[in-house]
This record gives sequence, C-alpha cells and structure tokens, in this order.
Amino acid sequence: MLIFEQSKANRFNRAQQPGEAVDLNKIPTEFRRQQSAEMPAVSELQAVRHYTRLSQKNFSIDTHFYPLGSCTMKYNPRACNSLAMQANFLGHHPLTPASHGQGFLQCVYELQEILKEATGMKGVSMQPMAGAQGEFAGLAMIRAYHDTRGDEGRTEILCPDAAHGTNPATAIMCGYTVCEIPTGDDGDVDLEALKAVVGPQTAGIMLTNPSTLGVFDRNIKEIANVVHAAGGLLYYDGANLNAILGKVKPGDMGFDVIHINLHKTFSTPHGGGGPGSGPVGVGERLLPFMPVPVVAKTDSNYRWLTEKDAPQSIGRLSANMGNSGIVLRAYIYARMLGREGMERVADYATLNANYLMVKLIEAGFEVALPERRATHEFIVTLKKLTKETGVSAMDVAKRLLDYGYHAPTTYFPLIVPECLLIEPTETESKEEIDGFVAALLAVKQEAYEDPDKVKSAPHTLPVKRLDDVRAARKPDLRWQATEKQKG
Amino acid sequence: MLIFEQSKANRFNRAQQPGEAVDLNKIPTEFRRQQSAEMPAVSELQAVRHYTRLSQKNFSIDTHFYPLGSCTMKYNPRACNSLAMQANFLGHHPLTPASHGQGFLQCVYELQEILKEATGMKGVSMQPMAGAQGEFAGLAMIRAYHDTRGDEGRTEILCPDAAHGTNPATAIMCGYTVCEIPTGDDGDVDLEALKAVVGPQTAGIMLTNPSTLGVFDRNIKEIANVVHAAGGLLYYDGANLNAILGKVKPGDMGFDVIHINLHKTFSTPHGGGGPGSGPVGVGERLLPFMPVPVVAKTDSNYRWLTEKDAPQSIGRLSANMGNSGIVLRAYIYARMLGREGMERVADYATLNANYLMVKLIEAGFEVALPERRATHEFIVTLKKLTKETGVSAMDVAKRLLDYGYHAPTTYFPLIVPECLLIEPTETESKEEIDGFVAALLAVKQEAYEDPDKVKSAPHTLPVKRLDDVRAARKPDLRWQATEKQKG
Amino acid sequence: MPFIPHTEQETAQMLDAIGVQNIEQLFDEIPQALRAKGLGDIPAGLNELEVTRLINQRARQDQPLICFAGAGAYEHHIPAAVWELATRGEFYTAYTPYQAEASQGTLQLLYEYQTMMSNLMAMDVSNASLYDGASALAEAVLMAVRANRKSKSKRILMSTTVHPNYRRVVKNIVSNQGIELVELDYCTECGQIVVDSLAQYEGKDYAALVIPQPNFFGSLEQVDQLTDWAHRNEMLVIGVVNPMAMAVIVPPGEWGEQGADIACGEGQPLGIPLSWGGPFYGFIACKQKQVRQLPGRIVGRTVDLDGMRGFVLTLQAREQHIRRSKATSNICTNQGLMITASTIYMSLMGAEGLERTAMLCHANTAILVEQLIAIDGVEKLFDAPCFHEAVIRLNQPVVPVLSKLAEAGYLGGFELADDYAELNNTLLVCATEMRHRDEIVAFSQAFAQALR
Amino acid sequence: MPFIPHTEQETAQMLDAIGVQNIEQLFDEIPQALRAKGLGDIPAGLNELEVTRLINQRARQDQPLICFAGAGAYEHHIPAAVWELATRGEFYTAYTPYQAEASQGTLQLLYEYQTMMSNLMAMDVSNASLYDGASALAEAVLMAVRANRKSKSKRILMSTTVHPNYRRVVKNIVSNQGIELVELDYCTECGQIVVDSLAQYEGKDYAALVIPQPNFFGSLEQVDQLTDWAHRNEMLVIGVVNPMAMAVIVPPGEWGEQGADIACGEGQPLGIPLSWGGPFYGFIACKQKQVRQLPGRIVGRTVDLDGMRGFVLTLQAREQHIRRSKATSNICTNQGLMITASTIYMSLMGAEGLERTAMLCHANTAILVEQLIAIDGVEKLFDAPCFHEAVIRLNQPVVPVLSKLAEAGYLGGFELADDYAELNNTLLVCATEMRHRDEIVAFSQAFAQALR
Ligand SMILES: Cc1ncc(COP(=O)(O)O)c(C=O)c1O
Ligand SMILES: Cc1ncc(COP(=O)(O)O)c(C=O)c1O
Repeated sequence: MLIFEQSKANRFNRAQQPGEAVDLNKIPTEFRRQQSAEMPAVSELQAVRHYTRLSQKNFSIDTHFYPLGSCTMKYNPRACNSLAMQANFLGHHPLTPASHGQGFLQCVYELQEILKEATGMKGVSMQPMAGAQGEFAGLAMIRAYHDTRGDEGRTEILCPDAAHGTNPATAIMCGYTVCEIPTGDDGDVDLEALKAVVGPQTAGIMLTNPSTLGVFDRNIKEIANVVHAAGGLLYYDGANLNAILGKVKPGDMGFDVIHINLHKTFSTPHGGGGPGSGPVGVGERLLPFMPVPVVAKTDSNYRWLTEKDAPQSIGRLSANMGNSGIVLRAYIYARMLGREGMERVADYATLNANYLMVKLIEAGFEVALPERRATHEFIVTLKKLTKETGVSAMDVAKRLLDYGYHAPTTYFPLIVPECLLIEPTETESKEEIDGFVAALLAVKQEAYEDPDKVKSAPHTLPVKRLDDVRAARKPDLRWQATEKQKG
Repeated sequence: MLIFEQSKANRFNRAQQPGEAVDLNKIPTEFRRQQSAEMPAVSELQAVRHYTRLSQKNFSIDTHFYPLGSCTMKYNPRACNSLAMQANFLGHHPLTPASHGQGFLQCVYELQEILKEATGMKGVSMQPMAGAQGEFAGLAMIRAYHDTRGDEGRTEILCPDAAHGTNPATAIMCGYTVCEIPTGDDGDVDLEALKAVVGPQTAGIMLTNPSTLGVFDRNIKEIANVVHAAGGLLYYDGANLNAILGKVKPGDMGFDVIHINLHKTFSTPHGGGGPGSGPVGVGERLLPFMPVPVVAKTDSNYRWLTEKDAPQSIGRLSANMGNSGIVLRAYIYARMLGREGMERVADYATLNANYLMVKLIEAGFEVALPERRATHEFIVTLKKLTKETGVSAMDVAKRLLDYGYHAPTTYFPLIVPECLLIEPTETESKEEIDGFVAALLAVKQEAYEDPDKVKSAPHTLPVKRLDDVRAARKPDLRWQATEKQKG
Repeated sequence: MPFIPHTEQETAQMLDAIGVQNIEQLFDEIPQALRAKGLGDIPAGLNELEVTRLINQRARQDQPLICFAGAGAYEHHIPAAVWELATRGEFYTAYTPYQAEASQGTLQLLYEYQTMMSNLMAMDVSNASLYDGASALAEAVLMAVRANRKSKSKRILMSTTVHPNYRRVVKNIVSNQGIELVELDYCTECGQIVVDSLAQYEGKDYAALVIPQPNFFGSLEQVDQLTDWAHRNEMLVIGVVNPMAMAVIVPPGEWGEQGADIACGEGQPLGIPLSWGGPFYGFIACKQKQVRQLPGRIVGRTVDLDGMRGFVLTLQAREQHIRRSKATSNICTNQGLMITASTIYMSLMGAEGLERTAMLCHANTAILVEQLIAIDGVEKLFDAPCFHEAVIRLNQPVVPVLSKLAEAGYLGGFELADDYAELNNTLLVCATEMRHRDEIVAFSQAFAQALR
Repeated sequence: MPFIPHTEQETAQMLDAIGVQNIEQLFDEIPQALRAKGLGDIPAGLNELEVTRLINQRARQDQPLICFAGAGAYEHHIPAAVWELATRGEFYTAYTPYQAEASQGTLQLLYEYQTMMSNLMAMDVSNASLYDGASALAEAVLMAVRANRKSKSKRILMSTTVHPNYRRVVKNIVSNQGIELVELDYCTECGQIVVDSLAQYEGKDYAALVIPQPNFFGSLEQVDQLTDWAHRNEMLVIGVVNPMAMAVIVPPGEWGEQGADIACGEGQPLGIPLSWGGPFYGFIACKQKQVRQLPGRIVGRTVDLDGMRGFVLTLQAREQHIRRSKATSNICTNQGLMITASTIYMSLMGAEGLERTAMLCHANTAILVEQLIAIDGVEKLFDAPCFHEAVIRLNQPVVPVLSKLAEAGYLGGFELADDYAELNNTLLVCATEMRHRDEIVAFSQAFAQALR
C-alpha cells in the first residue's frame, strides 16, 4: 500500500503540528494557495510502520552482500553516522561565522590534507556533491586553464569507450565534444588509437585507473605523455580509488585533476542513491581554478576561502559548501583508518577481488580479462551461457537475489557482452565470498537444467520480475487521487 | 546462523579494541583467567548485518498490529526515545550530585506529580523496575503497615482467580500465602465468596480494575469496604490503567497502594521483554513506607530522599533509582499527551476495543462477557470452534501471524477456555481493526474448511510451528562450540 | 585493521588459491616507478573510542547559535521519527535501486516522494532529486534551453531577486555551454520584480524567465503577471521556490494562466537539518509534456510477472548511464537519503502540518520585524508582502552588529551589501516556527544592545 | 490528539456500530460516584517541537561530569552500532516473545546472549535477564535457599565487601520470606575477606555464601579458598561479579574445586550507558543441575515442523504466568532491550576486545591511584590486588573535596563513610578505559587543589 492509500481526510498528526493555526493576515489572498496540496493524512504510527516495513523490502549492505561493481559497497561504520549526526553539527546554519565553527572547519581542513596525501595532489576542494559534479568541476578547471592561457580551439575531451556514462555526459555539460577511444584486447587503452586522435583540439582526457574493466592501465605514464605533449590535461575519475589507496597516487601517474567519491572509497553511505560527495584534487597548474569554498588554515585558525580569495576560481557549484555532513563522515572514517588502514583497504579489496575471480574461473566462469590481475573488481562475461541457454546476465542477476545476494553491476562497461562487474570490497569475509561463488554456480547449473526458473526470477522477493518496458512506455510517475486502488 | 557460527579464531574487530594490550602486572596470576571466554569473533559488518537481519524476523508495533491483551502495545513515540537518549542524559553516573542533575530530577519529580494526579494517590515512587516489582513494593508496604501497627497474624493475600500470575507469585515472594477468590458469571469478583474468606488473617487484596477479563468491576466500592472493614488493605494492579485514565482514579476506588506500568499506559518501549518501569503510588496511610529514593522539591530545588529521610521506608529495590531512562521516556510522553491527551487515551482505547468486540460478534465470534462493556480489551472464547474443528486458540493465534497480525494473548486469564484476550489500543486505526476482523474471520473459515492448514500454521514466517515440548524436555539453552552445525 | 574481517590464516588460504606469495604481488601490474612511498602525512588510525573523543571535542567547540538567519537554509522542527527511520541500515546503506525487485522500499518511497512534490508544486511530475537548490536551478535552466523549441537564443532572464549563490552556481555551470544569463533588476522600493519594468525584454528571444517565490528578500513576487508576461513572450517559466512556503502560497503549477513550466528549488526545509549547509537536496518538477527533458532519476509504477504493482527506475534513456553524451544531465549519485527523510517528514506533517508550520514561520517573522523596527535606527526596507524573511536597514554597518550578536549567542541574519551594492547596512532576517516568542524578544533586546 | 488516528467521521461510524451515542457511554459501567473530575493538575499537552525544546533545555542544564566514580556503574565505550541496532523498531517495540514464530529475532538473540553470558561466567546456563545487579543478587539468594536441599536454615552469609546497596536490596526483598543475612567482616588491612576469619561459621547451617569479585572496594577476593570453604561447609556459593572483569579474572564457574553454584551481577558494563543509574540489567547463571530453580525467562533451541532450528521461551513451568504462586520468581517484564544491546556489544568486542578493555581499565586505575597517592595527604588503603577501583584515604573530610571537584567538572568518586563507619575520610575511585591519561593527570591536579 502506498502511504497515500492509507490517507484519510481530516486525519491529523497532532504531535507534529503547531497548535494554533495562525492567520496569514499580512499576505494578500491573491498570493495564497487556494486548495491544500494533497499530502498523506496518516497517524504517526501509520507513517512509522509504513516506512519501517518499506525499508525491509530493500537489500542493503547492512543486510546483504552487495558486490555492485564500480560502487564500492563496503561497510559504513555506524560511528561515522552517529558522530556526524550530533546536534552540535546538525544545528549549524551555513552562515555560522568561522569563529563559531572552528571544530567543523578543522575537520574539513584536515580531510583536505588527508586527501592531498592520499592522491598526490596539491589542492583539494570539497565543493562537488558527487562524482559527476567532481568531473564537472574538473573539466571546468581544464577549460579555465586553457582559456586563461588563451589556448583556444581545445574543444574536445577524450574518453575511453569503457568510461562511465558520467564522463561523456559531463564533457557535454561542460560544453565539450567527446571523442571515444577504443580499449585494446588486453584491457588497456589502445595507445595507437589514442595517438591517432589526440591533437590541438584536445582539451584533455578523462580516465579511470584502475579502469572500469577492473584492470590497471599499465601504460598510464605513456598516455599522460601523449596527452600532455599535445597540450591536453588529464582528468582522473577517482571512482576506483579504493583499489590503489596508498599503492599509487593519481598525482604520480601524471593526472592534473581528479575527483574522489567519498561515498565509495571513504565509506560514506550510499543512502539509496546518495548523497555522495565528490571532492576534486588538483595539481600545481590548476590550483588557482579550484572551486570555492575551501578551508584554509592560518596559525591555528581555520577559515573559508571564497571567490574573493580566489579570483580565478571556477566558483561554487552548490549554494553552500557541498555536502558537509558527508565530508564529516568521510573525515571520521579516514581518521579511523589512518595511514596503515588505508593501505590495507587496497590490499584487501584487491585480495578479495582476485580470490573471487580465481574461484569463479575454477567454477567454470569466463572472465573478461583472464590474463590480467583483477584490481578491486573484475568482469565476468556470460555470453557463452546466454548463447547456450538463453539465460542472460540480467536473468542471472535476478536469480542471485533469490539466493540472498545483491547482483553485481550488469551490462557495464558496455563493451563487454552479457557482463557482470563484480566488486566484493575489503570488508566482506572469505565466507561471504565463498557463499557467493556457490550461489553463482548454482544459478549457472539452473540455467542449464531449468532456464525458465532463472528467466522468471526472482521468486522469493516482495515482487516478481518487474516490467521495465511497460514502465517506460506508459510512464506512471505519480499516484493520482482518483485511482484509490489497492496493491 | 548464530553469531557464533560466523565466528573465526583470531578475527578481531579492531575499531572496538584499545590498541595496546596492557599487562595486568599488578594482578597475581592466580586471579587471572586462564582461557579466554568463548565469544563471537566477527567483523563489525558481520555483527551489524547479523543483528539487522535478526531484527527483521520480529513482529513489533513498528511493523505489525500487535493486539496482545494486557500488554498495551501502543505506538511508542520516537521522540521519547531520541530525546531520552541524548548524551547529557546518558552520560550521568548515578552518583552525580543533585546540584548537577536538576534538569533530570525535575523530570522525575514532575512525573511523580503527574502520576499522583492521574491515579488519585498521595505519593509516588519510581523505584520499581517493572510491574511485578511494583507489586512487590506494594505488598511490602502493606506488610510494613500492619507490622508497624503491631497488627500481627495477617498472613494472607487475596487474589481473584483471573489475576495475572505475577500477583500470586508476588504474594509468595513477599512471604504471604494466597487465597484465590472466584469470579462471578458476570465477570465481577464474586462478592459473597469474598466475604466468606476475608478475615483477620487478611493482609490485603490484589485487584486489577478493569480486570484481566476486560470489564470494570462495578462492585469495587463494596469490595473495598469489605476488605477495609476486615482490616485489610487494597492493592491495585495498574496494568490496565490505560482503560480508565482520567475516567476513574484508583485512589477514589478505595485503593491504598498501586503500581503503574509505564511500559503500558505511558508508552515506554517493551523492548522485546523490557525494560519496564513500575512506579508505586500510595494513599495517606502508606506514605511513610514508600520505597526510596524519591525526588522532593524545596523551593525550586530538587533532591533525592533516601533511607535517611524516610526511616520507615521499605527501602530500595534497585541499586540505583530504578529504570531512570524509562522514567524519562514516560515523562516526555506524559507531557506530550497533557491532561486532555490522557483522557483521550482512555476514550479511544475503549472505543477501539468495543468496536472490535462488536465487529467480532457480528462476524460470529463468541465473546466471554457479551453483556458487558469492553474496557480497553475483551475476551473471545473459541471453545465452540475447538470442539467443532479441533482447531485451538493457539492454532488460530499462529495462523493470524500468516495474515500479518500479531496474535492476541492466548490462554489468559486461565478461567476462560480457549480464549483470546484482545487489546487494540488507542493508537490503531479503524482500518487496521477492520483488517484484523477480516483476518480472524478468514481463519475461522479456514478452520472449518481446511483445519490442518490452521493447525500447522504459521506457513509464511521465518520458521514453521516450533516444538515447545521438545525444547522443555531436552533443554538446549546455549550453543556449544563442539557442534558447529548449520541451521 | 578496522573493518577488515580476514584472519591471517584466511589471507594465506586466499593468496594460495590465487597462487601468489603475498598481497603485494597482486599489485605487480602497476609500474614500479609509480608505486607510492606510503601515506606518511596521514595520521595513524584511531579506534572508535578515540575518534569519538576527538569528534565530540570538535562538536563541543561548536555550540550552534540561536538562528535568526534564513537566506536559503531554514531551521525547522524535524520529527524524531524522520531520521530514526531514514538512518535504518536498509535505507542508509542501499544504493541506487538498479535491481528493482531488491529495492522496492526505496523505489516505492521515491514514487511517493514524486507524488508529494508534484502535488506541493501543482506540477505533473517530479524527479527523485538533484544535488541542491542551486544546482537544481542550473539543471532547470539547461532543461529550459533544451525544451523551448521556439527559442534559439540560449539566453535566460534571471531575476536578481534570486539567491545570489544560486545565480553564481547557475552561471558557473551553464556558461560552459554558452548560455547567457541576463539579470533583471528589482524594484528597490517594493523588493520584487515589477512587470512594467520588463518592457525592454519584450519581443526578444529568451529561452526562459526565472522567478523566485518567495524571493531572496523574503518578498512575494507577482508570479501571475510575470508568468503570463513570459508566456506571452514565448519564454518558459522556471519557478524557484521554497517548498515550505508552497504549503500556503500559490504553487508554480498555478501561476498565471498556464502555470510555470518548471519548478525547482531547495528541499532542505522539508525535514533536512541545517548541518553546515549540506547535504540538502534539489527538487525539480515539470509539466507532463517536458518529462523527457527532465534530468535525474525518475521512478515509475509498473507490474510484475503476476500483475502485481511494483516500482522501477524508468525513462532511463534520458540518463548518462544509457545515453552517455546525449543524456539530459550527467547526474548519477543524487541525494537519495535526503529524499527518504523528506518523504517521511511530509508524511508525518501532512498538508495541515505543513500549512500550520508555514503560517507560524510567517507570524514569527512578522513579530520579529515588528520588534526590530521598534528599535531606534532600524527600519524595514521593502513593502511587498513577505513570507518568512524580511530585509531591515540599520543606521550603521552590519558586520560589527553581527559580531556582537554572535558573541551573545545569536546568528543575526545575512548581510546583503556584499551581493547587492545598493543595499548597504541591510540585513536579511528570519524567524521560523522554531523561534519561541521569548527568544524573539530576547534577540531584539540583544539587537538593540548591539546597535548602541 | 497526539497519536490517535481517528477522524471524527470514523469515530461516529464506530460509535454507530457499537450502538452508543458517544464515547462517554462506553464508561457507563463505572459507578457515577467514582468518576474522576478530570486531570486538572496535569499540564496541557505539548507538541513534539515544544517538548523537544523543554527536554533539550533540561538536558543542557545537566552537563555530565568527567567520571572517576565506579561503585557499581561504569563508564565504558559503547560502539555506535550497539544502540543504532538495539533501537531499531523491531527490537524496541516488540514484547516478550510469546509468539515464538513471530519473534525469532529476539529469541535467537537471547539464546546467543545466554551462550555469551554462560561462557563469560564459565557457568552452564544463563537466564535472559533480571532487573539489575542488586535484585539479581536477591533472586540468587532466594534461589540458593530453594536449591540447597541440605540446608534448612534460611540463613545466608553475606560479605560486607558486597555493594552496600546490593545488601540493602537483598535484605528488603528476602527478609519478607524470613531469610536472614549474616554479614561477614572484611580484613581492614587488605580490603577482602580472609578465609581464616570464617572459622566461627563452620559447622553451622547456612544456605549460601555470597562472594563479590571484585568486591566493592575494587579488591579481588580469594575466591578459590572461599568457595572451597563454603562447599566444605555445605553452603552454595553465589558469586556476584563484574562481567567486564570476568574477561581477565577467573570466572565463578572456575572458582575453587567445583566452581561457584550461582553467578550473578550487574550487566551494565557490557554496553549499557550510565543513564542516571538505569535501565541496567541483572544477569544470573548457574550450573545445569539447578536450572529449574533459575528465575526469569529462558530461551531454548528446538526445531520447527520441518525440522529446522528455531528458538522458544522454555522451562516456563518455573514462571509466574504458568505456575503462579509456585513460580521461582514473580518477574515478568525484564530488561530485554538491555540484553539486545549487551549481546551486540559483546559481539562487536569479542573476547579480545573485552580483555583489552578490562586491562586498560586496570592500567588506568593503577595510574590514577599512583597519581593521587603522590599528593600529600592521600594514601592507598588496602593492599589486596585491585581490578579497576581502589580506596584512598584523605587527610580531611571527603564531602567538601567532592564538592570542589564537582565544581571543577569532575565526579570524584564515592564516599565510603556512610556505609562503612570505620572508613572515614575514604574515597572509592575508578578510571575506566574512557579516561585519557591527560584527563587523569588533570584530575589529579584538581584533586591536589581541592585538598588545599
Ligand atoms: C567509474 C565511475 N565514474 C563516475 C561515477 C560517478 O560518480 P557519482 O555517482 O558520485 O556521481 C561513478 C559512480 O557512479 C563511477 O562508477
Ligand atoms: C494484569 C497484569 N498485572 C501485572 C503485570 C506485570 O507487570 P510487569 O510485566 O511489568 O512486571 C502484567 C504484565 O505483564 C499484567 O498484564
């Protein structure tokens, strides 16, 4: 039942209502809403029960192994939440003067420093509110850099064909055109193809390394040289930083600008889709262009730097300072890990992924790049299974749900057919991984023995397989009071 | 899986461990534990996931209608929890001087006053930690009262046969013998029988009014007279106070001492079995005997009264001041209700129960006392159904679970065969009650059409019907490391 | 190591299975020259006890001020149930509901949210969130440029009564695509845009007009006239509104003859704590016919194999993960958890609760302004009706006054002169339903004190 | 009305169905003369915003002191996950698991708890909680009297090194049944019971001997000798112990030749906040052969119709709801939620975490005592080894010193003279793992100051 279907006219939740209905006497009637917005009218218990029950219909890290590739679904320490949700943090208006927010500002400043060290960059701004906005900030800085130098005509951004959809979408949003570069058979960027397209029109290249194929591009230095030689800059999509924390730094690989997904590597919650946080880090050249505000320290005093302090800045991308509460969580997490803990993250994320890959190969699965080391994730391709049984990667994903595992990422990257992108993360145990292997093997067997069972999965969830096509063909995006039907 | 079955030797949850293993150098080895206690060795994620998933296996107020008679399973406002769980309340050691705890003491004092007004008693102590301990405090006061007067030979406590098990058990614990009084056909205490047994050996009587039969004993004044005339005192078991809040006060009915279940009428959580809180209220005569500590107010200063201030007190029943945090929740709840809100509690608890009773009668169910008004609860007896179908009240209860309703209380009070004691509480909506009627009716039909289905219920819960007998015959009360079996 | 479950023995078994000697070997594809020399500057790890001590001490340092500021972020009462439910692990630690069948909780909630937000805005459809109010306005502008087939100009009329930071953000985002923002002056007497002043823009090609309601000064704009004017001139209308105000003020969908085309804004007032400015969330809603131009996630209702109702992410062909460079936006991770909270908030409040809250904010601000202008040297600046913010002018510079108020424990408001040169010595103040009358009185006294 | 969902229309429909005019009529069986005239003295209701303001203000008034007191309640670090999980609605708002199939969450958790507590105590079985440490000891005494078939005396040997309030509570409870507590003196030099001093009680009929570990002074008792002595004299042995200490100290099940018969105590140190003294929880564990004398709820493992493992309340024939006046105790509602928290706490800590915590408490207290006795006029009193509390004697009255410390922000300890007349000018102090070394130093300085 929808909350609206539990609604009853004239039901009020008195505990949440100011007692007196004050008159809007100072507001002329022409400005006043004539009919109340249709909202649920439920008791507090009804609302609590409804959303408690709804929550139980979700898979989540706290309930299930969630090996969603590229998303780093690791344990979110509860302390990061409860410490960040203290009244003294939550109660601060963004206009609070720095004099009254030294505690918070210090946290932000120190996280900036930690991220600089972790990535080898020279400056970090917490402004972007997710990875994609970090990408935007990065490209905007690249644009500002070229513009400032009067280096016109750089209108194109290069992206590998395996890139995440946000990369080309961001390039367009930032006013660039996109040129796709193919991936070589070995999983690295096709260097010859890159050389063929790079040129005076190249503003820069966006790269994820390790790539979305779950391998570390071994030619990264050469790529950097090629692009830099052509006058372009290198953007690092930090979505996969978890794999290399403390092992290799984007700054050392030659990247000029990066973003970091705090909701991935730094374990802030994914929240059913967000909020994330996508700080950007820059090398020397782009320092003047960083988005504001950032926190600066003078003696032991912390303060915001704004447009006034950074006249070349690309400015702000949020009305305030980005997703502060998320930054706070990431800071707490970073302090708990400390330097050794961070290296261990990469160690065990990589160990888990390689172990899982080996176990799946043993179990007869085909991985996309068997000759390569997995990083923190890797790709299984089911094209053989699909051909032999008609069971698709999507079907397998759905059937896994019945076994109590969230599915890996499916059909991404787009260049591998019938693929599953699998990222176990470092916080999952060997037992959990072994269980997952067993489940995937069981599904494979079912695919041969009883393909319809797999194709019609899931069977044990709150709903059966949902009809996506119908949803898109006749969009029903909002409950209408007239229907009042049950379900 | 048990948490122990996820355990692995040498797995540590580092985030929760002091870094250094300090040596116990000051403690001679003879005092030192030689082998570590077997405890789970799991990661933080494993623990979080395990207990999150376990929690989902519970029915609860927040997820289900829970009409457990005599237990008052009403909505527990979340604000009562979050406000009571503030660091500034949780951080206080019980030895905190009153000077540094005026805020908390004021809350306790004001709740004492509110409860006095609500019950018509002259003094209230928050000391008892649940209803049964309140009963104990009450009887101990009765004993102290008689003792102080040198009124010896009063060795017996009277209890109606419908009384809750805690009443006779408490009487024994307090060194009394118990004399049971039968209930009349009309549901009220059998007055003649009472008169027949009351006498110089009578220390007092324990009564619930409304009784556990869900009716208000109309002869309460006469009962009080009879017992008082014989020199006994009247104890009021306040478990059913929700039904009469603001309508009639135990003090006015003639009770000398009462307890109140804050976890029922004042909506503190039931917590899977507690903690409760069972404050006692006393009339003039028992004032000197109240358990300590209680909070007193002088000018605008609050302080604890202890044994020193109350030399005749029966003393303390907990090491500290009882379940403080629960008292705080009840105070918050009481302040939200206010006086009108409290009366409304009785109004709507009673309305819901009577409506539900009428609807069930309409649906062909037999209620135990059809000629009487229901109070906040009432009894359905399924003896006819059982006779005709072999389906017992327990079977019906189990089958209701499949319909998404927690079962009513079964087989209590003991004097009504195959009974369900049903208490909807005031916070449930008409829709929920109508749905419950429909479910009960559906189960009844099933009992005739497919009795085995009902007898083997539940069918949709995490486990099927559990074998109680086996559990009691071969008690397995603790997981043993040797087994390591799955389940 | 915190949060890593492996025992040494398991690590050894796993390495063995992989066929390597040690974990280090797993990184052997990284060119040796690039390998990091460690993370020396990062402090050593803390256990939870230690980090709790540290963070509590930071928090204790920062006692919040009693808030009389708004300017885009508003302190409202948030029922305890909101965040107790929103931080349940099942909401908190799930991600974008890619596997719909395993995410019906989040999906149904988002569908309910879309319904609530559409209803509050009187628009046909809402998406499932953008980052914040400012970036939502940027997306609305991009959307309008795409959607207005009649306009070729890539020019937007932007009222200067829109939040200055919103205007900055929009500019920072959209100017990369060559979109130009033409700023409209407001009437310095009434503090709103006057339709008569727009004659100069008539007959020229603008893709859209952006109208705030209430505007940054707290004043109510003449939205009906503005909307009709814009539509007459073939512009789309973007309303950027405070959702709490919409409980009692005419919503975008009802502006003028046809209603605004796009409604967007900051969702923070609906159950989101101030939290140093974030995370908040942006909302955006539009008319049915523009739905395929809407950026961000959208949830739709559908049926399962048994014909039972269920919910899925839909219209994904607009999105970057499908359409890549042709997407309506690059947004991927959005502000899901904030929507969870906001949806629960709206359910607990109901229409009546929102209305009463809005009214009380209005009444409290009226009292606040009354008290403040009773002080010598304080006057109210604009005469347009206000919702829950107002501009006052002092007889002296604002900064020292705000400092004194901060010392007295108050956040006194927002100084306008930095953003509006003509508004020297002015202050934007606000009193929501959170401000007790006693606090307003005490603040006014402190204010008088600070002016001396 | 808060929390009541009925609309006026529904109320009317329901009254109609019942066949009454108004709600008042439903109370017509209550004699008119008894009807209350309202609840005039109770204040009017507050909405959540108002009550939040009120309670926050009360809380702000009461800033906790930095705690150097123990005396039965100990400040330990509690992992954030503990209460975030324990207050999930499914745990928080369920009741005693009468319907086992709908309560497997709580039941399995209790079974896990019973296992953990039995293991920690090295006993065979644990129940699922009693009210608190003091009342648990009372129940243990009642249980011992029932269980000791060899004794007819109803007399108990109770060490005076047991917490004074525990002794009071036990007396208040058990004396009603004519049980007598005979108090054993401790050795004023070493601060523990000396076995040699017990000769006078030999050969007399006592049902049980109560041994604290550590005792109220923080000293470790010679439990092996005491246990063996008691068993030789046909008494049962009741250990009343600090569960945190049991991580590193010999547990009751291993005392002497045969182990104690009953272990009980206060569970608060295992994940329960100080919270003004409650809710805490009492634990009790015993040997297999006494299980049917154990009071309170017990969960057992069984199987369902399909043979799958499941959990139920068991051995209910001991309990009041079945056996009524013949029950082992009157307890019904216990401290379930505290057990939920404690079980999660123990799972998160593991044996190693508990051990390290216990060790750090010990080390911190050692440092504290060292620092304090370095002050002129302070000396350590007893020479028995301590766990994490110790008694010091001052050269002046304690009360004024404690007041000065409170002014400086410290809870300085527990004054013993009220309970132990011979211990004038003495103070029981404690430093758990929560006390940072810097805090201990600062406290010692404040202490020196206060003595001046
Ligand atoms: C490889 C990659 N790049 C970029 C992004 C975009 O980040 P966000 O979702 O935080 O905007 C993601 C994640 O979604 C990603 O996996
Ligand atoms: C009628 C009655 N009396 C007494 C009690 C005992 O109260 P408690 O469980 O709080 O000890 C109960 C509840 O369990 C009850 O229903």
